[in-house]
Amino acid sequence: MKAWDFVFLAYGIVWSALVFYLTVLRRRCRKIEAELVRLQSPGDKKKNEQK
Amino acid sequence: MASTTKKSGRGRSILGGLAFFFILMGLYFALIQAPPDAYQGEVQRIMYLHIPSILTAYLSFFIVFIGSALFLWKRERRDDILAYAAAEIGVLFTGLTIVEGSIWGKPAWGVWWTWDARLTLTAILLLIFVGYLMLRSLIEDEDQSAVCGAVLGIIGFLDIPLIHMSVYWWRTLHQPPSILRPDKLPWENVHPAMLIALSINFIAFLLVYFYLLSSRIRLGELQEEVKKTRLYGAA
Amino acid sequence: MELLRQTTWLLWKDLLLEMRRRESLLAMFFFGVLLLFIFNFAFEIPRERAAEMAPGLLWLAFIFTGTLGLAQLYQAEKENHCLEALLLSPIDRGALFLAKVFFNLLLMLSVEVVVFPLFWMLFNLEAWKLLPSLFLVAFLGTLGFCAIGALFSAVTLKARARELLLPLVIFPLMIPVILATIRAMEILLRTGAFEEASPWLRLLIGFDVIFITAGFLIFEWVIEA
Amino acid sequence: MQLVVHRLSKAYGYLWALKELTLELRSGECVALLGPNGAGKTTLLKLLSALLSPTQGEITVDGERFVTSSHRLRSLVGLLSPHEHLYEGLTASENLRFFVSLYHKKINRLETEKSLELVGLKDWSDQYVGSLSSGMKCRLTIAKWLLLEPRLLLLDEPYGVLDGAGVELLESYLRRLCSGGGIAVIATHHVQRALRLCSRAIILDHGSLIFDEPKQEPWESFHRAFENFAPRENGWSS
Repeated sequence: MKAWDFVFLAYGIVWSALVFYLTVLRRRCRKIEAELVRLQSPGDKKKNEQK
Repeated sequence: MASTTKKSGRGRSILGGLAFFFILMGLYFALIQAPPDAYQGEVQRIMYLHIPSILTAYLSFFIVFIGSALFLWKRERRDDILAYAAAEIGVLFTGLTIVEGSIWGKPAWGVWWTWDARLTLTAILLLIFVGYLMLRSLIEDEDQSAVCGAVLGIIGFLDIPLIHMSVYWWRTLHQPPSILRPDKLPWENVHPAMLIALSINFIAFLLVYFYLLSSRIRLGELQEEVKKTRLYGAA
Repeated sequence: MELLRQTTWLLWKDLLLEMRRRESLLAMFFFGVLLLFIFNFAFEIPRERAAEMAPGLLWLAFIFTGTLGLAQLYQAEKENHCLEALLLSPIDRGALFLAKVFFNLLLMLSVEVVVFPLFWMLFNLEAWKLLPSLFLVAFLGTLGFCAIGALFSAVTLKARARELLLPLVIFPLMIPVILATIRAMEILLRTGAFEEASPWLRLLIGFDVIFITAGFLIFEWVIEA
Repeated sequence: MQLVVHRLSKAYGYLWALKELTLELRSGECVALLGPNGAGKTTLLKLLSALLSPTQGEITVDGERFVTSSHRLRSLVGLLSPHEHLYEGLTASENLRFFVSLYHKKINRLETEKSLELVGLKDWSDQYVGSLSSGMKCRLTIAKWLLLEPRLLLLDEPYGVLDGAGVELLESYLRRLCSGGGIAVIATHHVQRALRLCSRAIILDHGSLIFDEPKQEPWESFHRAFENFAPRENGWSS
């Protein structure tokens, strides 16, 4: 393992981890937003009674 | 609520763009522009990653402390969401810091892990705030989990100086301070070009940190919103 | 001094219950002795290095024994929802915290008073005259342990997997106590002088003071019916 | 003594236990708190005794806000709950001495013996509470409140475990408390017995107040309100 391999390894891990976390965050946000829209939609009275 | 999310949504994308720009600049300066270290050679470039991530980790635990203290004082959900978001991202950055530290340690000292004071301190912080996330997830009742999280956030932060002292005294007892020379901050005798790279990367890390933090807070607010509509919507 | 009166009454109740039921004390004592034997088998301590390894082993045994005590700390309050009864009464919540800290402290000290000489015999060390000063250091360490332990035993009262979560949360916070106590004991054993160990002792005293006051102030919000 | 409850609501997670409750209690009132299971009776009692802090709204006693940390007000409030709030490992008299000491009251041994005698637990005073029956534990709690003399006494289903003499004892104590200017709130399912004792009835359903009137003889409005919960012929009217 030459010096540059370590450098790329470190940078690779850090930035891929951050990007991965960002995508997970984005996906969770979209899921919650969809649920929020579904809850606030006009039919929410009926939907809540069923739940 | 809708109007603020649109405005902060746009604010967030500007922050994201800026962060991305600074990341590219930082990478360019760190990997290409900055000269290799006379003593360690190319591997020293990990420092541009290591120092900023340690500082952002400490910053996030300070934000957890502020969020926890505010929550205990005024009991507003907003502060609790801030504390939880900062803790989650803090754990992420601390974990990455330890990974970088050991990757840097292998070529520099030949071992994956040294009981160096700074690394040990970061590992302890990681343990404390993994405990924070575990505690928060294992208490069902939401208000109770928020209060308990706030208590651990405050006590954990108060403990940091004591841990810092005890680890450094323990360190100097066993082995002369290592190359990182914890007492002397690493950027004193550093080549100016390196200094620029370091500061650019530091700004990049800060921007990335606040971008992640704001989107995690938005997620927390959305969850709060869902809870409110389900509560009041069903009323 | 109302606070002192309330704390003493709460402590009286805890001690009386403990004398009657003897749940925690015996269990903690035998667990401490058991750990000593296990450490002995695990580490193969040569006679001449026993003095140097003694503090580490002893203190590890006390930490685990103390965690056992902490898990039991609010057991009496769980029966018949007595915690609600205490919250109903006009006592200062901090008094309950102090009572629990001193209760667990007394339990751990009584275990230490017996296990220390026992350890000296088992490993036939000769520094008998050092025992009192070692015991003082152990007292300061135990006080710090109980301050954090009593607070987080209450914090995790309502959590699932409580016995698992409690050590996970308090051990990282305990690191200054563990380091300081073991180093101070080691220096005492080596040099027999207090001055040498004074930085560690100051750290211990600082730790105790900070976390007893912080726990006292913050306990108000931790205990909810 | 006057207790005002203003728009009180409490939510557990996603469910409303109490919604927008507004009512007023004045000294001398003995209130029957009725309603089906899960109507929020116990939650209301816990909020009135400041064991729980409300999600919204507030409670004021004589103008002073009653929160979990107001110690002075707390010494005026008593809660008799099915959980008995007694230490199993202590004896009856030790329990009394312990709780009395927490309420800043200087009470000597003679008075504790007298109160135990009043509730008929004279010869059990050195017995462990663990070995007492739940009826006796309830009597011991009554002895405790005899000594502590609360101004506001909240009772959560007291009739459950008490025998005939015990009920007589409890009701005479409540009459004395109310005539002495105190307030009593009894949450119960024994409707007939509560109505005989109380001067006012409150009915809760799904966390909201649906009936609150002082007692008057031809209480048609009460029977109409109570009708949809419990048709007359089943055990409600025991």
